[in-house]
Amino acid sequence: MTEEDSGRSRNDRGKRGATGRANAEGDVLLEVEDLHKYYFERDTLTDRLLRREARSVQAVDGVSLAIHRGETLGLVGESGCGKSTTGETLLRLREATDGGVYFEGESVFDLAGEDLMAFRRRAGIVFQDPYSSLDPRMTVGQLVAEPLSVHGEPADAENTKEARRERVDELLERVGLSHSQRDRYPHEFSGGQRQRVGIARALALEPDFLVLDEPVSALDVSVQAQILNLLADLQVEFDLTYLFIAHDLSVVRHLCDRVAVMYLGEIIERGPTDELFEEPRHPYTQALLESVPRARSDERERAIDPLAGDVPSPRDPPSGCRFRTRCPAVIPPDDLEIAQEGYREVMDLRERLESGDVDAERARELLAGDGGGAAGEGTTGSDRSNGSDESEHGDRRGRRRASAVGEEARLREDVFEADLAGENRAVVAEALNSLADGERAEAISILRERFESVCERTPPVLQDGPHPAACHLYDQPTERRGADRTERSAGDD
Amino acid sequence: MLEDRAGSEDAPDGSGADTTTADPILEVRNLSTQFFTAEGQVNAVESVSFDVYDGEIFGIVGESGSGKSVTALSILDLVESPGRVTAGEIWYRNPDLADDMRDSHPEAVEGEYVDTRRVPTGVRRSLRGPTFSMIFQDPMSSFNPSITVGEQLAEAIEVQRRARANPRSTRSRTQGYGLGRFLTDSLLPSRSYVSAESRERATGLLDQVGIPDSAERAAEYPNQFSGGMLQRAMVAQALAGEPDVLIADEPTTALDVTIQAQILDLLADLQDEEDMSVIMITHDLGVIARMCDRVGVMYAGEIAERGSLTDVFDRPVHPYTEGLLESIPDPDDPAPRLQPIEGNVPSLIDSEMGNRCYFADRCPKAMDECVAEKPAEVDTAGSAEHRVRCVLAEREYDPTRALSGTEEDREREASADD
Amino acid sequence: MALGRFVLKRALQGIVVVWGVVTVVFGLRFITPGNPISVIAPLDASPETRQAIARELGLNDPLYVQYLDYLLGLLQGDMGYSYISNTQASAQVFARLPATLELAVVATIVAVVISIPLGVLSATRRNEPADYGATLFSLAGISTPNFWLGIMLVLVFAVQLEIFKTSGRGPGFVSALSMLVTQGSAAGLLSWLSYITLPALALGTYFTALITRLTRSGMLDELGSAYVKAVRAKGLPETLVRYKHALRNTLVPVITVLGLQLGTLIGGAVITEAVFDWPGLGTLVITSITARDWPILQGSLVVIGVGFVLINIAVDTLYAYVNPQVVYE
Amino acid sequence: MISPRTLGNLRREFRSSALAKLGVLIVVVVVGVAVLAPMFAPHDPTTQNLDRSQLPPVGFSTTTNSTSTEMVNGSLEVINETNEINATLTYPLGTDSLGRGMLSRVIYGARTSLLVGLLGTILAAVVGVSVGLVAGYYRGRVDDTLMRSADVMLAFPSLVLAIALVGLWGRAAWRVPDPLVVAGITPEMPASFVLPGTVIVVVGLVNWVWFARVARGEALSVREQSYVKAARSVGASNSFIIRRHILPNSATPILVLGTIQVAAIILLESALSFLGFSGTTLSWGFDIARGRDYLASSWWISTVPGIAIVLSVIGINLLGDWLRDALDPGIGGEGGSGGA
Repeated sequence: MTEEDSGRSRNDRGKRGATGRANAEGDVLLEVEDLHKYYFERDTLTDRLLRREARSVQAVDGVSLAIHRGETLGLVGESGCGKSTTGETLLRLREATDGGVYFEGESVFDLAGEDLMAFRRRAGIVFQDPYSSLDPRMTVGQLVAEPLSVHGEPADAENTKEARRERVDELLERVGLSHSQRDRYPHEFSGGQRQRVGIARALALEPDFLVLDEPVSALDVSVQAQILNLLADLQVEFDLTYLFIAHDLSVVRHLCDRVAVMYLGEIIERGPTDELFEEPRHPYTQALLESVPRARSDERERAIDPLAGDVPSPRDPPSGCRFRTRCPAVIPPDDLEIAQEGYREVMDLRERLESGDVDAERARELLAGDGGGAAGEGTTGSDRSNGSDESEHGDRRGRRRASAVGEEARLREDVFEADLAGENRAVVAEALNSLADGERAEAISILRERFESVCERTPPVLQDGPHPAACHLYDQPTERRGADRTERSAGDD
Repeated sequence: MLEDRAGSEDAPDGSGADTTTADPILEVRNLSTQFFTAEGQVNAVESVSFDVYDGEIFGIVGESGSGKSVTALSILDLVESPGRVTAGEIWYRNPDLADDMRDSHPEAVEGEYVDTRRVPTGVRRSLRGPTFSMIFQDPMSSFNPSITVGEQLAEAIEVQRRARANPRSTRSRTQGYGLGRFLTDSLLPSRSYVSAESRERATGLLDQVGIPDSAERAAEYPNQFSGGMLQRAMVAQALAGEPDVLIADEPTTALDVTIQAQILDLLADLQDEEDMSVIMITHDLGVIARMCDRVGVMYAGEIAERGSLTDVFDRPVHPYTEGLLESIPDPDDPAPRLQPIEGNVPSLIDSEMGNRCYFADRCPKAMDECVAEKPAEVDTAGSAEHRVRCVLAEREYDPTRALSGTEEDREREASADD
Repeated sequence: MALGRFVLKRALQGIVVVWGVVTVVFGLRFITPGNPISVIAPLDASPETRQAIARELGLNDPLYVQYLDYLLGLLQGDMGYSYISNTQASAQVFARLPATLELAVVATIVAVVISIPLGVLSATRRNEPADYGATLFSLAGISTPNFWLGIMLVLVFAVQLEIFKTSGRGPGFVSALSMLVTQGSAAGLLSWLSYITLPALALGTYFTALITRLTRSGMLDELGSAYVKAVRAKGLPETLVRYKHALRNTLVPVITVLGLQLGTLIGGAVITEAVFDWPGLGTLVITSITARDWPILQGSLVVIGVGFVLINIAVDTLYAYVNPQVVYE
Repeated sequence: MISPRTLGNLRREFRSSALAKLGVLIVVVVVGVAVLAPMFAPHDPTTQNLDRSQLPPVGFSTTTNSTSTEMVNGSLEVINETNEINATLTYPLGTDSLGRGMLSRVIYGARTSLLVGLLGTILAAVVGVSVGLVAGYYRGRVDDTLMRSADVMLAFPSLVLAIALVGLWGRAAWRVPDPLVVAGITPEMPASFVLPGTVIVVVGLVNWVWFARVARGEALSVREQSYVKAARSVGASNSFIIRRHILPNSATPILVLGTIQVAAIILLESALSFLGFSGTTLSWGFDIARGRDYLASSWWISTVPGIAIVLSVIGINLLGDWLRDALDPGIGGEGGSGGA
């Protein structure tokens, strides 16, 4: 993978004046605007010679956030959703592909020289892995002193070395270590203690803002609680603003003021913590919350309906709503009579068909032998009773069946778990029949014509307001759909 | 049922006072596993005993270094150098095997039970698959990256098929597979250890664990699978020998929470369908609560507390169990502050362990007697199975007897044990 | 499909490397003191004669013209004419190639056949006498200069025991084989063996030792990996664990290193040829350097470089065929 | 830069491994002998003494057939004389065809081998590590270019390239005064020592690729470590990061490779001097080549220096194995590129 920054538009960046959005709300410390981070694969010389298109991985795709002074904003999502990339990109540890980040109104991506160093001083990061985040060849004292030596601090002291050591000792004591441990190496510490060292290092330059990138994920629960308490104490003591990145919802609820939920590179819901946890709006957030097993003896009585399937690849994210391939509440067309379970299964089948997992051979397996015409008549019959605009629709379909297939195809009984009958079933059978005949494109379009959901046509956007969810179940603006997907921080709270 | 058998030689003949109607399928007694490292002898598992009943899910919960995974590996005899199972018995109920072994190895047989530690190595290994099988934490590293998933599953089926065809001989499972076979197999795909029948069954198993288009997926390599799908495949592989006891070692730790829910569902369903016993090993109390009937809490190589789910979760006696439960943030309840257990997990180096309660250094309720002698495992006021290795089971915490100089001790401990 | 792409990609990379090789070979003459004219011209040649030679060789042309001429010539199989014998350089080089190939191939086969089983044995019998023996052998093998080993072999088997031939190539494998087929006589083959045994041993020992070491450490790594634990947990017998699972993955690094070490094999062949007067490319390279016979030297180097690239592509392809997973890296 | 844990690992592995001890012992002896060559060598290794030529090593005896043609009674007659020659303690390892003591030559040869091995390795390491770290750290086009040129280098067998370069560039050598002789400790020994300059440069140049590959691989993995990101997050510059984090954390495998490379370069040097492409005659390979002509009569002339090579290289390889096992840098045996 190579990082790519040529596609970036820098035109509208620059210092934001009092009229800028960021300052409309006085206490916004850091604002992320429409951040994109793509990775490009297959970009070597030989790939170009072979004329292979560079393939992009859309790690972060249009994320907007505003982080207010003194708050903790949680950024949750499962692995690969782009939450850590967001954290690192907004600190300019990775080159963004597009979008902007504004720290107190100043465009971070345009900083250079002294200004950049000043930003580095004020914004820091704590990493997840307490093993790889500390250089094994440096003592704890050297590690904590590193930011000081990079910035030549403390500059005004008579004896820099001495002053630096005092500062290191002070930091170590503050995070709960002893200054006598200064000359030890990281491997002599336990995971929790290492994480304390990482925190001390992040505090060395007295920052205002810290990205906490899964700081407790690698720790045992008993130690995790120690670190969470420490972070909470430090926030109060040093007046810190946190961006807390996590996959563990329990921890997020415990520490954060507001939460943003990410899925496949996008923020799909955002809101105040309690509200989001008590009334999650996006089906993904709901499923995520539901999936966390509770450590209570009555946990087994709690009904869970786990999300099916896997997160799709960010190389080729689904059209429209990215969650639609797993969504238990995917929206059928207005004119289609179908139960949710059946619709979900049809959509899954379509997905597999379009990705090629279901091929002609597989389609033949799914079709029951030689069905004969009786079944066809049966289904068309029942179709009459529930089809809403069957007159034209059904007839056209009937004609096509007669001409292209000749013989009525029937689905095997166990293709669908849910009850799927009538015209819906017949259309699926027809599509599979086309596929069995080698007409892939035909099969895809037959299904799309009948079952295409708004969720696959149009990407939902986050509405304004304190608790928006990017989902077609909630009022989506009809005008600015897809045009301007940046959030308005003014209406944020 | 669970008397303290430490020091007692009584055989697991099922005559003990039972609270359950059935005999356990597995009785682990005083199991100890040690690692002989350059730093010294590490007591990873120290005298652990527990029973697993037919059709139940027994949970073992503990933090890293508590010895829970080593316990699992010890049961399957998969501990590798520098580690070794140094003591203990693993009684497995199997009348047929008991009959087979009774003459040749009378010391390893007791009624319907066989001590798998005392049977010959070949017999013990032949139990892997049909008796015990295991699901590992990280599916990506637990599959051979250069062999298709279907082939690896089919192998697991094939080895059991051959064993059934010729149960007396361990040789038949191999059928002279060697370097020559490897070369011909690599170059000529048609000649293979695995039969077409086993391949077909492998596809069926993939179907059973909910992998769509299983025939196509069977021909793919592990790196073409997602983590969740691969963990499903591993579950399928573990089912290949239709085991009596499935050991799931952190089966969902490497997975995302929505995928974890799928896998836990799958495991629960399969356990129900196949009527297996499951030993569920995890650090996640939520997973335990979701899955298990009974649970043992491990700390520093010992089972600190055990009992039914309600015993342990609602009436914990051991301060470690209490602390663990209080350290977890609850997604349904924004508690303002967590109550962590102070300090760090102790090292398990033999020379530093001493005859005392291993938790005393971190224990908020440690008293003088805690460091005087190692507390025995005793009954509690809870259900009959609720047992705990703590002095507090028999007396109230008495602040006047609090461990003297605890604060300084802890500080010293904290800087010394790293 | 994927395999074809993979091969195509490797071939394209190979072409880039070959171009680099040719460029370096061409450039070599310009970073070397001395003038080719003095090699060709008699010591007492007149300035006019020297001029004529320079013109004939194109030495007065600008550098890029010489470079393009050389490239174009190579593409047509023209490596120029030997400064010494004034015969076609390509003819000389290709006449020597089969001998070197024969030596290298025999040594490789011997090395692979011995070393992989030995490495596996060593790893699976860890800390047993067999392991110690194999370890000591491989340690000595990678530490012994092959020319010296060759001399020692000559000393023992030719000077003292008088079993094998110590100099020259004899009939060569192809003619020995055709003799066996057409005349039904094994004499040719025996004669071939008497010539090739010692050079092949001298050249192959280092590789035998090297692959033994790699196989041993690779096997130990694989046997300690997580998937092997899982394979054991499902009840697979140990032979399958070893050969079907561990060895297959052990061969990944072994093959990678072998590809990289191919240069050492060719280098070793050069010096082995010198010891046994084997009429191959190696002796040709050495004589052409001493004589400053540029076309021969350049031609030999180009052939060696191209051979290295080709064999590497072949090895990769074979490997991708046996283990298709690498195609999807 | 060497943490206590590293030292602990080295000590532990050393204690538990007999081979490691053997390796260290051999290397210490070889280095000691090489450094103090004038003190250990019983004779000047360059002084010829035809009266004492082809003496066998202690414990062996040999017969020589001296064939001479003499005019006897007006006709040419071939006279065959068979002489038994016995070893003498003055020349414990025998003498060569010119009557020079093999022991002294082997001792001085160790100097050449070690110096070429060390200096060549250092040169190769400096070039290779710089290239590799830059390529691995910056990646992208820089990496592509550098690594493609490394591939080109690999396509030339190092021995062939080395022969070509030494053969074409000439065999320049430096005369370095021997400090022990200058100080008057061993005045009877040669006053200066010949350092084969071209050879050192060439073996360094043909072997840098191995260092580049390893250093690049390390840089690629180290640059992804969080501590590098942490350094970047406080504003550390690229050169700071390469110096403070990438280089120290790549050091272990480079050190192990360096050890193996010393062995490989010693083998390469011996091959070069065997073929006559060297700047000095005090070299093991050179003596082996000389001994070939006397193989039938004086086997030891080739044998003795060969054993010296094998022993020293075994010692260095054992040292490398010890470092690798103790430090576990995760590289296989790909670093060896012994030309011989």
